[in-house]
This record gives sequence, structure tokens and C-alpha cells, in this order.
Amino acid sequence: MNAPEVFMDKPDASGRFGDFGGRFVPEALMTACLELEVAFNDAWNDDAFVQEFYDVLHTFGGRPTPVTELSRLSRHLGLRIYAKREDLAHTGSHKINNVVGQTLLTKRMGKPRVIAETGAGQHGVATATAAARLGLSCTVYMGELDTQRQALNVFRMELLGATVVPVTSGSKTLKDAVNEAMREWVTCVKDTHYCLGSVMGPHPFPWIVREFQSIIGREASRQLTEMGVGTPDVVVACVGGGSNAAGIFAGFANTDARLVGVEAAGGAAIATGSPGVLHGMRSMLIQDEFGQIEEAHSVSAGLDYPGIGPEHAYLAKAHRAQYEAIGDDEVIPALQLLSELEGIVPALETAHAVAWLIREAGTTLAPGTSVLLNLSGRGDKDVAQVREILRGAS
Amino acid sequence: MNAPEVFMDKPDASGRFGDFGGRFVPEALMTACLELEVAFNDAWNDDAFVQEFYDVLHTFGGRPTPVTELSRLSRHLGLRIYAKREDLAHTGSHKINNVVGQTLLTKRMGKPRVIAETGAGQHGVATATAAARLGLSCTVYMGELDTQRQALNVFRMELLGATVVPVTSGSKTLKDAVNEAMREWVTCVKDTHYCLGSVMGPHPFPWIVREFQSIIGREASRQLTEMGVGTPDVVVACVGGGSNAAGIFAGFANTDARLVGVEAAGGAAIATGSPGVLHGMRSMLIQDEFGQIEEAHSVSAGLDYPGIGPEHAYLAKAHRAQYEAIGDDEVIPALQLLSELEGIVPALETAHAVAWLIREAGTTLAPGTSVLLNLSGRGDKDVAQVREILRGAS
Amino acid sequence: MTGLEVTLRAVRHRGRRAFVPYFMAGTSNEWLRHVEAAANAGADAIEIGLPFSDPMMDGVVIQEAAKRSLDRGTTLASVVGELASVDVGVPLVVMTYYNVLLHGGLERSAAMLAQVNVRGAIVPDLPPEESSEWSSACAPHDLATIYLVAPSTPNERVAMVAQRTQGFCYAQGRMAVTGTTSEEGDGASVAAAIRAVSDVPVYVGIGVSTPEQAQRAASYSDGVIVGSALVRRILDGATPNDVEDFVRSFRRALDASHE
Amino acid sequence: MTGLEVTLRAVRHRGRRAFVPYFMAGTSNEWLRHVEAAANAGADAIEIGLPFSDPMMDGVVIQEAAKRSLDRGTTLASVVGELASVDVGVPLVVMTYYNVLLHGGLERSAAMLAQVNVRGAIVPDLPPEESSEWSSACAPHDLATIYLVAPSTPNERVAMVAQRTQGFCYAQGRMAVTGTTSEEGDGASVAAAIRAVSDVPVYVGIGVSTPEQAQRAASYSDGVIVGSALVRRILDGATPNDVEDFVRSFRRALDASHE
Ligand SMILES: Cc1ncc(COP(=O)(O)O)c(C=O)c1O
Ligand SMILES: Cc1ncc(COP(=O)(O)O)c(C=O)c1O
Repeated sequence: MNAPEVFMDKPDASGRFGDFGGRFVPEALMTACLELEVAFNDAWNDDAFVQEFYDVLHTFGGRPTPVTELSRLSRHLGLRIYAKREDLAHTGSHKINNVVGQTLLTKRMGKPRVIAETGAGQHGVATATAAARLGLSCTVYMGELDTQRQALNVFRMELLGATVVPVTSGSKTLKDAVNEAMREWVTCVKDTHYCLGSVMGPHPFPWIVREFQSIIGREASRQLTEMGVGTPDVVVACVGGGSNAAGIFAGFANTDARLVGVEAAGGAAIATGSPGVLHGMRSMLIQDEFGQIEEAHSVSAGLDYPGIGPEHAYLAKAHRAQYEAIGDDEVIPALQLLSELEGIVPALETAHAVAWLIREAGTTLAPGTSVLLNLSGRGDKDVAQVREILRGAS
Repeated sequence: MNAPEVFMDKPDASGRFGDFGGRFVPEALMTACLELEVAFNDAWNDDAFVQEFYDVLHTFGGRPTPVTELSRLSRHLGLRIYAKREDLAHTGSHKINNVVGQTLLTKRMGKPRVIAETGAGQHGVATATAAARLGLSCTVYMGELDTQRQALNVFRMELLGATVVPVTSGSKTLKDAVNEAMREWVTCVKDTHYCLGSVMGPHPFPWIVREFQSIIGREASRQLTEMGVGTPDVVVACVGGGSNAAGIFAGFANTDARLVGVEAAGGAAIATGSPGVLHGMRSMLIQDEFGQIEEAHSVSAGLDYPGIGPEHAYLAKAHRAQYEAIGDDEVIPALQLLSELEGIVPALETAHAVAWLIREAGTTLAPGTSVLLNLSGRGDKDVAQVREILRGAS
Repeated sequence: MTGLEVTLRAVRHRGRRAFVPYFMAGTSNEWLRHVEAAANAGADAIEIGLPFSDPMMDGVVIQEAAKRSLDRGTTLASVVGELASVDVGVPLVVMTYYNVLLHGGLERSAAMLAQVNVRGAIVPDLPPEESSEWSSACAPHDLATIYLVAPSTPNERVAMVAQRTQGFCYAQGRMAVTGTTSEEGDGASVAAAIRAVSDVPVYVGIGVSTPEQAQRAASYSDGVIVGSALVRRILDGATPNDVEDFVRSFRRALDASHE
Repeated sequence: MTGLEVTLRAVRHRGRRAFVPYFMAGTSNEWLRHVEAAANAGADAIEIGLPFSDPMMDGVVIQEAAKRSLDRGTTLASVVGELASVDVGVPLVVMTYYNVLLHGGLERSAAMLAQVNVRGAIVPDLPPEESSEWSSACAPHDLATIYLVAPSTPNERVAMVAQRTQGFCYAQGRMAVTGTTSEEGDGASVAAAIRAVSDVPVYVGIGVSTPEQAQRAASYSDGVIVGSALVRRILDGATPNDVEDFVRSFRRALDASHE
């Protein structure tokens, strides 16, 4: 008999989680990926680095974020719901955890500059923030369409001293911003770190980002224990690339908790995708029969990605986590319900996870089920869009 | 010889801080003010209430907020600057401290409803948030001009289940919203608490709000001690009504720290005002020679108030705190500098305090001076406005 | 006892229900003519509003009047100057907010007002607890300080207020700021509460806008104060004759009720 | 040794510097005519791009060509179908991204390509570490797997890559994605590094866009690959004759350099 499998450990030497992951990059970037792996390994085993990472997240990033019992929503749905409040982290989402880690690593590697891709701008703002703090130069690639839709976030990054480059290729959105960041990284890899925004891309990025985000799950696990809740029955998080989900799952991967990732129906790589290679990784992708990548479509820019991090593809295949899809029409009511009942306006991304709870409460979620919801971000960035949508609907 | 005066203690029985304060309200509200004083006194001496207040701020509000050493700004200015990060509190500013306290008090008094005034919307959003959490009904009065300028905040309050009433009287801004909230309070005082947003208005509001906000100063004092900084040379905060300043001053009122409040030049009640009575209090006001109140004018809506809390008027007169004025032209560069050097985009209100540091560094602030800056709020709400201003300037 | 109270007690003694119309000073060139018309038509006293930028106890009508008056440059001194030119034969009472008096200087304000036969002052944001300085300034000039009792005022407090008010006691007819309404208010219970502890004249105001309402209020009080309903008409262009008609309609209703 | 390498070593043996133009398959109805024209004008091998939606290693020109081709409905199968109709007499090498081959099925893709005389494949997002499955699929069909060496590749790694590449070794002339440039690149040092550890033919590509640049590159390598400069012309409407002229100008420059 085999020993029980340990989930969310280090990937294998080739950067694989089961069949997924790997390092499908141009030779020009191969060395940077290999060096990054060494540097991260070294840093993550260096107590001083780990301590600095925690310290910065504590004194600058606002960690630990609290766990809030959502009493009124719980009563409404007949569940016991606890929210991990990443919306209270600096810049308004879990994205800060990753960028604090990667910028500290950048400094440690002696590189004076970072580049990043961004969709709606959350990861771009977070990267610009962490770069400003360390005095690193920062360039953010953003689809031209997104720079228009999210002009305020462009300005916010500029305020933080970053340069924003509109990407005019392809669909002019997140997927193309990643392509362009990779292309640009080829030209400057010597003195520039690519600060990737989710648990995606070539090895070691999915691993690095998951490790930096795992602070969410570790904190939550400790907090639930302190609150006397113990291991929750369900842990649920929205999934774009999958970093906030990976971060919270990491605290519960080897418990009995049911792990649920919620994708946008228009970008549901697990539910509607198939295996493939994109952006340096083998994972589940939305693509046509010829392997051409399709554009994702979601009301929430942060879930508008045709792939998913490789470790999630693996957790799905290994039946350790389940992945569900929520359509745009369920998202706005979920955002409204949480706002009205709890005084927390969530990000549209996060509202997908709330919508799943609303849908399943009373059916697959028996009354009294305890749920840990990763409240990945605040909705301030989305308020104008939600207003337009509700106006259009009325 | 007299015992040394104790600052920021309870006001006297008439609600006076020295010459300032009092209870200049219509007879119809007198009973509510008296009852509120009794209820608060009772609650604030009830360990269970105080504990619940702290618990909610901890698990829901994101407290304690960290103290961040601003290393790069410090180097730039030749000072040692520590920022108390109220920008990381739920809803993005210190306003949450006060509304959590007042809504808990409302529930304790058995009232099912709150009303509030708001300028730019920060206090309105905070009140709607705290009310949603407790299931209290909530109406927010907001100058009609402000509802237009800050339409998104109106929608945000509505998302949180509040009703927003545009105020069409007078200058249609904050001052008039206070008048209107008072007028409406007369009609519903029996079942409605008026959740006032700053250390202003009739007794006991200035005292209650200061007490609820004093958590800022108490936390900061403890944190600076833990960091080995001890009592800072200077404690600086921006001042609209004065609640964030009062909150942080409360932790240092009886130390050697120099306390500095920074008002907007266009609403500098201490620097350019004179004593008078408005909104239920005797304080310093901007008014003409006939006692007609003038409109304040500031780039920052939260400082756009022609008065100041009575305790500040007293601290100024007693020379315990000093109050300085910063013009609009110094505010934007200060906001930019903090953003670029530290990765923190402050609220325009907060940027006034930063601007004062920039102005005084190297002159009245000797090199090496330690400064505790109250970073009262985040700038997300102001980004669109700053963008317009910088566009107009270029 | 203040001169004002002596006069108003005499009105009551005559078996007459007092009618006190309110005018915002300085809303037009004609405002003094309005005041004179009211006196001619049988007002027993006249309330003169001195405008304040932030009238916390006033509804939209009086807010608008205050704004119009301020825009025309009205000040305490300008009102006093104008009042010096008339003698309407009935007591004048000013209604204003504390900051206007404070900024004029309490002593000086009281002296100026008394000089032009103002006999009392209603300062809605000045409850008894806060009024000792103003009362001291008024005393030498026989200027009465008039307090309100609200529907929310508890009984013990009614006794205190009624004991300290001078001239008359202002029974606030409903929990609201000034303005017109068709609702039956709380005037009866407020007036009863005052009468239970004091024999000072009790006038009902706030929400009295029609002769019928006035008649009803007069059945349980010593008089009524009518503000917004009259000011609305003046803002809309009422002439002194219109004002006379308006006041007369109330006068008739009050006198009829008492026959 | 793959058939491709045998052929290309023979070119070198003849003292000839190889010229390898790149075409994106399916950009227009005429694309096969362009390929034929290039073969006529003296190309030693021809690179055929199979379009991918997300060409991470390509600059704007080839991105545009890929988009145009995809919009015209190009697929691996359609390209194979078209190639079946021509025999240009020089080896064909495809360049595409891994997902295109993976989705076609690795075995099936390799077999289909080999069927139409494709002799090798460049897959820029498939480094040696990830290519074992693809290589295994290619082996039975004598389809060469061609690797790149970049300016950033350290020496130990150059040895590994040069040892595993088949047909030729692609020396990346600069740290950039495909595109035209006037800058002197890193081709010389990259080629030297490869030559220091292997005698596989070394072709310089990425950033070679003029006959002069090609001549310089040929002085330290066995041949050059020209992509964006040619594709740009085709996107702008170049005819097969124009392509012939273009290729001839490079042919002349390379031959001259070697006299
Ligand atoms: C608030 C929030 N949640 C979730 C996501 C999705 O990213 P991930 O799946 O990597 O957590 C984003 C991305 O922008 C986000 O802003
Ligand atoms: C961020 C912030 N700081 C300061 C203020 C000013 O208020 P106070 O002086 O009561 O702290 C406001 C008011 O809206 C605010 O939003």
C-alpha cells in the first residue's frame, strides 16, 4: 500500500504537478527560469528572507488579515460562513502577498527592475506598489482595451511611478499582456525580473506564487483553530489564474476539507477546457480543436483568462479539489447580497465564490455546513461597472 | 502650584473643553443628546461593550492597523517617519472606528435606525457599512453637489442598503448635509440615532467620537514602543472635523510629543477662523464679520468644513497642539511623493499632513526628528480627481 | 417679570388668543410694510427673523427667505436701523441663531435690539443650559428670553424650561423644523404639559399654517405663531394688502373660536 | 544523423553559406508561390510558419502574419494539404508553437508533416527539457528537432543544446523576439560558443534583415535565417517575383562574402 499522497508540496524537478506544469519557454528565458528557481529555493530556505517577507506583509501589507464570521449571510443561507479578509490587505486584494515576495526576491537577485502583466490592473497596481517601496523600476504591460476600460488603474500605476505599456496585439487583453511581457522579458532578462501575477506561467512561477500566497491559508487555519471552528467543511475561492485559491487551499490541502475553486463560466478552464500548453505551462486551457487559444469572457476582468494554474489542473484531476463555473448573471446578485447583509462590497471576482455558496446552500451544502470563503478582494474597483450593469438591466 | 493639566480627558458636565464645546441644539434634540450621554457613559464603562467594540474592529474592521516605517520618504526628508495605517482599515479610512462604535451604541439603545451626514461619502459609506452589518436601517444626507461629484460613493452606499438623500439647501455641500441631518433628526429622534462623522456637533458627540477614535493613538503608542521608537518627537494628522487627529493625539496628549493638526488652507478654522457657534458646538469657525458661516474650499472634500471639533479649538488655545494650514497646491505633489517613494497612495486629506512634513523638513523639523504620521485614509477615492487636476495643470 | 410677559398676560387677560406672525427681516424693500400690515390686521406680537446662513431649526421656506435676505446684505445692524423708523404698536420678538448674536457681541446685540423696541428673543439653538450669558446680556434691557418646549421634552424638563422662559413659552407643535403641514401635531399635549407646571402664556408654533389649525391650537393654548405659511406667500410676491388679509383671516378664526 | 542534417552539412561542405527564408503559411492564396520563388532564387531550406494564436517568441510582423493566416482558416491539416501539391526541391522546416502540434496529436502531427517532405521542426516554446515526447514522435519520420541557443545560454548549456539539436543549431542573434533591427547583435558570440562544442551547422536568425547583415553573420556561421524582413514585404503585397528578387539579393551577398 502506498503512503497517502501529500498535496501542494513542491513540484517535481521538471516543475510538474502530476501531468501539469513544466517550463515551456523560449531558450532565451530558460536560464532566467532556472536561476529563479535556484534563487527562490535559496531564499525560501533562508530564515532571514522568510522573516523579512513576513515582516513586510505585517508592517506594510496589513497582515494578518482577519477572519470575519459572516453572521447575517450565514443565517440567510443556513450555513456557517467565515471570510478570510484579503480585501483588507494593502491595495485591496491578496495580490500584495505575491508581489511583496517577488520584489524582495528581485532585490535579492540584484535586479533593479521588474515587469508585470495586468488585466484589470490589480496585479499591476500591486506590483507598482511593491516596486515603489523598494525603489525598483517597474513597467506594466496591459492590453490596450483594458487600459481604456480601466484608465484609472493606469493612472494609479503611474502615480506609483510605474510605466504602463498598452499592448495592441491579439485580443488586446490579459492573455496578450502576458505574451507581451514574456516577449519583453526576453530583451531585458539580465537585469529584470518578470513579476508574474498568478500561479501560472513556466516553472518555478506557479510554485513561487503559491508559496507566497500560502500565507493566506496558513493564517486562516490558525485563526479558525483559535476561533474554535477547526477545519471547515468547505474552503471556497474564486479562480482566475488561481493564486488566491491556491493560497487558501494550501492551508487545508491535507485535511478533510472539501476544496472548491469557482471559475467564471466564460473562462472555465477546468469545466470547458482541455489540456494544452500556453504561457510556458501545460495546463487546462480554453482552446479550439486546432489548439488555438480562445478569448475568455467574464464580467470580472480578473477571471478573464483562458487558462488556469497547472497545480489546479492537477488537483482537479486528482479529485482533491473541485472546480465549478458561475455565470455573469449570478455574480451581481451575489455582490449585492454580501454588501447588504455584511457591509462588505466584494470584488466581482470574489462574488463568484459567494454566488456558488448561494447556489449550493441547501442542496449540496447541508444546513450548518461550515465554510471558509476567501474574500480575495474589495469591490471598490468594480463599483462603476456594477452601476452600469444594473442601470442597463433596469 | 497647580497639578499639571491632563489633556483629552472627559469634557466637563456641560460638555466643555475649556471655552469650547457645549450643546447648542434645539430643545427637540436636547433630550436625545442627554440620553446619548448617559447611554455612552454606561456603555463605555461596561467591559462587555468595550470588548465587543474591540472585537468587531478586530475581526471586521481590520484592526490593529500596522505602523509602517516610511524608510524612503524618511531618507528623502531627513526625518524618521512612521505611518499609522488607517488606510488599511475596512472602507479605507479611520471612519470605520467611529461608526462601529456608534452603531453598536445604537443597537444598545434599542434604536433600529441611523442617519448620517457625509461630504465626499467616506463617512456615509462607513456608516452604511456598519449599519448593514447590524441590520440597522440607514439614511445618509449628502449635499446635492457632492452627490453629483461623488456619484460612485452614492451608489456604493446604496449597494450597502442605505438610502441617500441629496440636500438641496445652502451651498449643497457638507455643512448643509449636517444642517439637514439635524433637521431630519428632529423628526425621528425617538427611534433613530444620528451617527455624526467627526469630533464635532453638540456634546456628547465630540467626546464619543474621540473616544471611539482614540484606539488609533493607543495602538500607535503601543506599536512604537514595541518598535523601540518610544514617544515620537512629532505626531501629525490632517484635520477636517478633527476625528483622526483627535484619535491619534489621544495616545500622546500627555507625553512630550509635539502635536500638529493640518487643516486645508481653504477651511483653516484655527488659522483663519474665530470663535462661534455652529452645528451645536462652540468652536473656531470660518465666518464673516456678521457671524454668517462661510463655505470652506479645499481640493479635499473631507477637509471642506468651515469648523473644527471643539476639543481642537481648546488644544490650540491651551497651546497643547498646533494647527497649520496647507494650500491645495502643496497637496498633489505630496500625494505623488508618498505614492512614488512608499507605494502608498494616500487620501487627499492625508496628503495635507504629508505636505506639512515636506514643507517643514529641514527647517522647523531638525534632521533626525521622529514623526508619527496618521495615514488617515487611502487615495483610491481621489484618483480620478487627481488625474483631472494633473491633466488640467499640464 | 419682563415687560413682554406683562403685555402678553394682559392679552390673555382680555380673553383674547394671541396671534404672532413671523417675518424674515430684509427679504425685500417692502418687508417693514408687511410687518406694519400685520400689526394693523390684529397681530398681538410680531416675530422678526434675523437671517443666519445655517438655520438648523428651519425648513425649506424659511431657509429660502434667509438666503434671500442675506443675499440682499441684511445684518443685525441693518435690521435695527430699519426698525428704528417704525413703531408698529405691538411687541417685537426676534428669532435668530446664537452665532448672529454672539458675533454682534451679546451685550451690544441686546442693547441694539432693545433700542428699537424689540422685547424678546427666540434663539432655537440656545437651550436654557447654554443661555446664561445671553440672558445676562438681556436682563438690563428687559429683553425676554423665550424657550421652546418640544414634544420630546420629558416632564421634569418641561418644568425647568417653563420656569425659565420669559414672555411666553413656545410650545413646539410637532417634532419637525419650521414648515407647513396638514397633520395634526403634538401641540395639545405639549401645551398641557406646560400648563400643568406654569401659568406663563403658552403659544403654539411650528406646523400651524391655516386658520383652522390656528383655531384648534387656540383651544388648548394662549396663542399661535405662524411662520412658513406666511413667509411662503411673501416669497411668492404677497403685497402688504395680502398680508393684511392673511393676518385678518387668522384673527377672525381665533376671535370666533373664543366667542 | 537526420536527413536534414546530412543535406545541410552537404551545403556547408560545398563551401556555401545557407540561406533560409521564413514564410508564414496561409497568409494569402499565393503563399506557396512565394515559397517556390524562394527555392528558385537559391534558398537552401525553407522555414514554414504554422500560425498560433499566442506566438510568444514573435514580434509584431509575424504576429500580424499569424493573425492574417488564422483569420483565413489555416490549420496544420490545411497546410499539409497544400504542401502536398508542391515539391520545391529544398528541405522544409516548420516553425510553430507546441500547442499546435500537441493538439493535432504529436504522432499524427509528425507523420503528417513528414508525409509532405517537411524535414524538421523549430518549436520555440519547447526547450530540450520538455521535448522528449515530441522527439520520440519525430524519430520514426526522420523529422529533425531543431533547438535554439540564445545569447543568454550559459556555456554548459550550449553544449547540451548543441548536442541535442538536429539538422542545424539555431543561433539566436540577439535577445529579442523575431523582428527587424539595425543593431549589431550577439550572433558572433553565440555562434562561436556553439562551434566551440559542436560541428553541427550553425545558422544565425532573429534580427537578420538585410543582405549586409546576412553577409556579416555568414562570416562567423554556416548560414542565416531571415523572417520578419521578408514577411513584412509579403504582408505589404510582395509578388512571387518580388520574393525572388529579395532572396536573390541575400544569395548574392552570401555568395560574395564567400569568394
Ligand atoms: C480580487 C481578485 N480576486 C481574484 C483574482 C483572480 O486571480 P487569482 O485566481 O490568481 O487569485 C483577481 C485578479 O485580478 C482579483 O483581483
Ligand atoms: C481619509 C480622511 N482623512 C481625514 C478626514 C477628515 O475628517 P477628520 O478630521 O474627522 O478625521 C476624512 C473625512 O472624510 C477622510 O476621509
